[in-house]
Amino acid sequence: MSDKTTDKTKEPKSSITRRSTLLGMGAATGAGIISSVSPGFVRYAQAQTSEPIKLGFECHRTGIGASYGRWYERVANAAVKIINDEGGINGRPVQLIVEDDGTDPKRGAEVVEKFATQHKVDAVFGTLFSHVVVGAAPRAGELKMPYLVVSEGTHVSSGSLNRYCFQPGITDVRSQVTSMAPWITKNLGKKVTMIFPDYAFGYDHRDNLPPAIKAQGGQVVEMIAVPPTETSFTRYLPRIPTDTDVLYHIMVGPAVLTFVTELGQFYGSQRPAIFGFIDSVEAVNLATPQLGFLDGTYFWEGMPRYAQKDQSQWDKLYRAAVGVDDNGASKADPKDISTYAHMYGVWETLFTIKQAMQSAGYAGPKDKAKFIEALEAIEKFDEGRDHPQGDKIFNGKNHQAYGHQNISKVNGARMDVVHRTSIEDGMYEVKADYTKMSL
Amino acid sequence: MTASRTMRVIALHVAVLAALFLVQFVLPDYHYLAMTRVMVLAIYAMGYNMLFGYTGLLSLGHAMFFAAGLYGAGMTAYYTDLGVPLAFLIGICCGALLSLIIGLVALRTTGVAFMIVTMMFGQVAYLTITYFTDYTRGEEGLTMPASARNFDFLGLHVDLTNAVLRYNLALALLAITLFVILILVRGPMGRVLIAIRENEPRTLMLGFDTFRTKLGALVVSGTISAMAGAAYGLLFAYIGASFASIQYSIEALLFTLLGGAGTVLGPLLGSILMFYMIDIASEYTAAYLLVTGVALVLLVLFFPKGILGTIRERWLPWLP
Amino acid sequence: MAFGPFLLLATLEGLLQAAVLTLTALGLSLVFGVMRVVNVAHGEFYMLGAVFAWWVASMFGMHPAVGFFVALIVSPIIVGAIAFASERLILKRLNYDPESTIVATIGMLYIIQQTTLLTYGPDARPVPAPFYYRIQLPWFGYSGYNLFVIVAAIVMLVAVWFVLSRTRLGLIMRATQFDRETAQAFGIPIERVYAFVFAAGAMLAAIAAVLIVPIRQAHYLMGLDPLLLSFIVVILGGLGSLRGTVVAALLIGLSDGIISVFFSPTLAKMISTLLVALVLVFKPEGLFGAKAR
Amino acid sequence: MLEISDLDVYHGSSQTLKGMSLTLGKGEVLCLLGRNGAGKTTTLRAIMGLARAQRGSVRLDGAEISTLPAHEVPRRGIGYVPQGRRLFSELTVRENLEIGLMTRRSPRRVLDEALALFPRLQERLGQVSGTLSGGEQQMLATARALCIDPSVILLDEPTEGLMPSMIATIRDVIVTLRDHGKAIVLVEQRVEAVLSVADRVCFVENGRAQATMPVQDLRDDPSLLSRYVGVG
Amino acid sequence: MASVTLLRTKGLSRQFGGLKAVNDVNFAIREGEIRALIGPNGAGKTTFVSLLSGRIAPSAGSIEFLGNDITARPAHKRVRDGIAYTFQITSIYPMLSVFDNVALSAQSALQRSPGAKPAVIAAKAKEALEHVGLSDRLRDRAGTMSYGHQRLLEVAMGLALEPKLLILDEPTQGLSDGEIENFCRLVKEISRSATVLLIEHNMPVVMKLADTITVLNHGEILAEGSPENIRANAAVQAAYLGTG
Repeated sequence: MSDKTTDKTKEPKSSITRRSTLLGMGAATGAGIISSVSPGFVRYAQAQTSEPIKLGFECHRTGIGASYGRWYERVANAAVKIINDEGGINGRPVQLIVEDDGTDPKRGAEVVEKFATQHKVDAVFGTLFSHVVVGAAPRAGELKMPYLVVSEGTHVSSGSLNRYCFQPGITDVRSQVTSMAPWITKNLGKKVTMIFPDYAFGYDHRDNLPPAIKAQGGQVVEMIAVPPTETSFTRYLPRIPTDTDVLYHIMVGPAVLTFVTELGQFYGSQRPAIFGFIDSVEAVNLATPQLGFLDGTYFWEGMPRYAQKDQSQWDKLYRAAVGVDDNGASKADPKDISTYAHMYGVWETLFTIKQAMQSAGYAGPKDKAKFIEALEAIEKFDEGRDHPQGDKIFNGKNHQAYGHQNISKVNGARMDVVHRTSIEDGMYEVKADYTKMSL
Repeated sequence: MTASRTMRVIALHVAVLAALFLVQFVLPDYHYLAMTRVMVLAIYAMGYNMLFGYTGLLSLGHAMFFAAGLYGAGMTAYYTDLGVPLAFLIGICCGALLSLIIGLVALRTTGVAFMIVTMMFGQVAYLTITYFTDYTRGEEGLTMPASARNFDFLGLHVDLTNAVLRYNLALALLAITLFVILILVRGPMGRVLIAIRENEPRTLMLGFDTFRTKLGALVVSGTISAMAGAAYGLLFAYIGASFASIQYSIEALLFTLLGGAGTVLGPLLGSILMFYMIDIASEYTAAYLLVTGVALVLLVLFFPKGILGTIRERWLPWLP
Repeated sequence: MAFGPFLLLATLEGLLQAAVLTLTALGLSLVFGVMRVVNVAHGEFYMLGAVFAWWVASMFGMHPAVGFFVALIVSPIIVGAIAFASERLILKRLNYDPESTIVATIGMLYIIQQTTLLTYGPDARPVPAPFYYRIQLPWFGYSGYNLFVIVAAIVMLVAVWFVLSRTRLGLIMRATQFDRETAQAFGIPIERVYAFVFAAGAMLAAIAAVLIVPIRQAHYLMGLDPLLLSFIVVILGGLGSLRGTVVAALLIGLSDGIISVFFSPTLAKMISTLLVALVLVFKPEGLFGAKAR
Repeated sequence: MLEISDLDVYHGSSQTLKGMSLTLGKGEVLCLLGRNGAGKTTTLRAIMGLARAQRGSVRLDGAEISTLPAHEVPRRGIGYVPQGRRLFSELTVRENLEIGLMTRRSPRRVLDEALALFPRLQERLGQVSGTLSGGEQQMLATARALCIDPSVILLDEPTEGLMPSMIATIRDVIVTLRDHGKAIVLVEQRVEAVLSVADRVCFVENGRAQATMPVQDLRDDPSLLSRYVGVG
Repeated sequence: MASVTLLRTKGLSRQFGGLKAVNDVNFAIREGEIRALIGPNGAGKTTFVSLLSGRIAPSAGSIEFLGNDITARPAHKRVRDGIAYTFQITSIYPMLSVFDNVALSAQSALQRSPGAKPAVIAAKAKEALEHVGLSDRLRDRAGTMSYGHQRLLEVAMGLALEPKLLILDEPTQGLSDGEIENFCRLVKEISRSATVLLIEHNMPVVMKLADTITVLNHGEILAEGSPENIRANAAVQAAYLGTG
């Protein structure tokens, strides 16, 4: 062993770029040395085996994304259970490793590093909040770690990330907005005021809604940006022009309920038509008394929270698997409302990983390139157990999936889908092409 | 006597640096990366220690200097073609300038007022970053473009995505910082800084311009912290507003307190220990910041001098 | 919206903000005034007040009003007890050294916040208002409960003023504030006074939180904002001055609502924080406080 | 009734009392003389428990009081008029007095008695004490100490910075208190004031009692003054 | 002795609120003398020397040092000019070694000639410590020494500044008789190289050391003269001893 060690001390001096060849040896002997000296480090030093496929789940367990994180984790566990019950991926069981990123971009980047270098996972998935995605994605690219986000953000589809980043489980905001704008202008009105969070996630709406509305002959008359840390919103409401036909709102974080409540108090029954992204009340019980005013307003939903009359068998199956009742609440606690409209993305992402790994014959990290190429080769997803939200088109160039969107109306304390867009409604010209980047 | 002391001090620090150099050949991947990060954070804490440990000024807004370097360097690399080395320099200059301005104002206060004033300035800096979201992308932050990851410098091709290079760059910066601080604190300036910490009115009446000395200490401290920030942004390719938050200022305080305020190596030791404490804690609980809180309270109650401070007091009086 | 109604709305919002802020800042100011301790964990006591309010309210399933009013009593008492214990265990041992106590209270901030995260969880949870009544004005609607909060805060304020200026307890606190040692020489057990004051300061924050939690929600990170705002108010008003605190809270509450409509709220916060820092540097006794003794 | 023996007090690393010993009889006026920094004020503070004794004892009527928490000492009946008066200057005259009354839950008559000694305070009960004149402040500080109905009173430089007429008033008060049977420890710089009221004088030097003698001895031989205080 | 005026004040006054702590003082001190400043408590002695050393700013009047107006000069520059001040209450660096305490002074003195070697500083510091008889305690932590030694250290710090004017504020306070003896010899020795302004309560010390005595009362100069004159002055007796 001492021979090897001297070897290694020489090599990096002459050529630091040769590190990669040293890595295996270095890690192995290094681990040996350390674990023999200090038992505390043993768990870091587990040698790579060919046993399970490890998937790193970057989870918003704490911070402002926590309520999403909790449900995303639940969905991920349910999906992994099914995959493992059915024999895993390529005959290997899937092991889920969860790390909390605190909904913080800095920590997010560190978590990706930890997955890549300590847990040595095969892929990372699950990030929702855009700023965390943007913080973590570059590290994923540099570490050559497949990074599959469930975020709706346009950062993947616009081509601003890198070849290792995918969003196969949920449609991006640009497509969502584009597909719904015609319905909004036709059914609710042409003068739109938007209220959105003043950071990444809101910008996707800010940048994409006005052109989409304009294309339908409508107009965005006022754009009200609210800082993400805001806890009270009444003071923003007077800025809504009185001639507004449609109020378009999108809010995230712990203050969502306050926002909706204050909106209700402000307007009472005399209000413009209101169209919101479900994010504004995601994980919030619609039966909360202050939300009565939402009755008759409309929401975008990725997947309808309340089981619909024409509920598909796949929705039924999926609900049962993640333990959610027909009202979108936890079966164990009817007050615990899920993030139903978004969290299916985690489910579909996991089954996409399975599909791509199987078609790539993935056997270990050395097959990462094949895995990426297999992902890029996917063209569509059929509705089914693996994709309960509906069928989707996948664009291998910008790594983005495009699916159907639901527009639901609040009726009493539930929501009913009144319109389901077609996939074509949400298509736009894709300029990004990650496949040109090297692997 | 003094000469042998000097030799001992130099030997110790060279040994520490040599150890850091050598561990890179045995560190597992994750810890290799983690240590790279920790070394940069240690530079930040060492800068903080100049002010807190040696001069006795407790700042609660030091993240603004780190952020000045981070954004000064990061935004330059992101928006201009000036190149990474120049961006790094600009980052450091931003920190120096900011610390000079803050110092001229904040040093008019002392004690608790200084702590609150620096905290408020730190908060202003944080809000400024989020206010200019169009340029900084606020909380979301910016990711360095490929052009800032690869560059040619003095005829050498530098690839910042290379982990080995990054580790050794961080180590080199750490070494430079270590020796700059060592020279400063063991020299005449260090003696005056400590004198200010121990008894400021007396130091003034010994004929030292304490305001200017404190200002000097703050600028050195801010500049070193800014250098850490600039290095962080360029090495890890991401800049974001959370680096300017109060919590980040407190981390510097925590690293320094743990390792030993007023010791050259204390912040390094504190950074390493704290990083791993939080890292290990985060595997067991989402509330890993609990470690931070408990550490702060225990330190201030039972070990106000920190690890190296206690060692110096009990066993090694020559420790700088 | 026309300027008049808009001003009315901004004023109402400003009063609500000022009401809650006054109570919270008063707690901070009291602790600083009597003990000379800058309590950085003050915002966490506020947060705890809200969390315990949720806890109490969710135990009393019947009418929301029952849960709310029980919470209004129980939550501050629990928070006060926690503050009392932490004063005995931590601050007293530090002998109230100003700098050490700041570091210690930063530690307490994390301990309280993270313990809440572990036990209560990361979600924001609503507490039902004791009553729901919407006042429809010609231009906009306003929550009757918000007005109740303003009134309740004024009642609390009067109560605090009464205790401080008209009771033996208040006399003891003021005597301790002015001259700790002479107070001791007249039989005032200052250690007990300190523990009591620290608990009372935390309780004021908790009461403010219970009042606001039906409007906002209980969340483990909700303490930072009130902490910073309270700092601003206490510094502007003059450290340890009751009257100054009220005036500054009104000023901040009202101006924040109005300014942030004309400018970006972030800019408003930036400017106000900067101004306050400068006040502390150039006029350390505060804008409304008396000259430091 | 008050017995101090062999008291050591440190201030930081320097020792301010080095084996201080004193006795005070019932109804006696003992005056401490000595230059600045000799340890007179520290002696009073040590009696009050405000300065902690590392060694030695303070007994009141035979009971050890140096180990009590500071706030318990006044409750045993020791009234303190600190140097510089140390009024609660933003509180009113009445409130200052009430704090005195609170200490031992003294009956109302104690307040009436104290005010009878200082009729001028009676007129100014509602005034903020910081706005009183120097003499009135001294009266208030004394009255406040009397409000705890003490058996022993410690007076630290009560005439410092006062005009002559006021000094006379204070002296009269001290005489009255003595006549009421209160034991008094008086720290004074003005020898003339001392000579007329004290029973005994004690020269304090370097943290200990250098010499104690009946006041008559000092009257008879003024040169003792220069010998012990080192003036002239 | 040369009668060059080292320091002179004209109409020097300082008010705190309504209190005139120092009122219209015209004062001069010659080079090489030992001057004592006495007066009852609250006479304004410490305020007066604080004005001289620049720790507080005057409300009116001017201060001249070696012919230059230094009224507006900050305290630390006056120290460099040669006005050294030792504190009434011992003010050393208790956590630092005895050597470091004095080395700081020496370093300050050498600021006038920048680029001084550490060795020069060390030599000067040791010399000053030798002067006061503490050279065997270099490595001791200053705070652990007896009070008397701390006062000596304080003087050594003053000496190492190589002052032209050394202001000693109640230097013998808290010293034992033996220590006072020793101290008097030290001051005599110092006066060969520097002018000494001494605030002192201990009259035997004053009488023994001072060339001239200035008596301050209610912020004003009450009398000035030789020890013999002052001893005989009735006004001084009245003010100081309260026997008037």
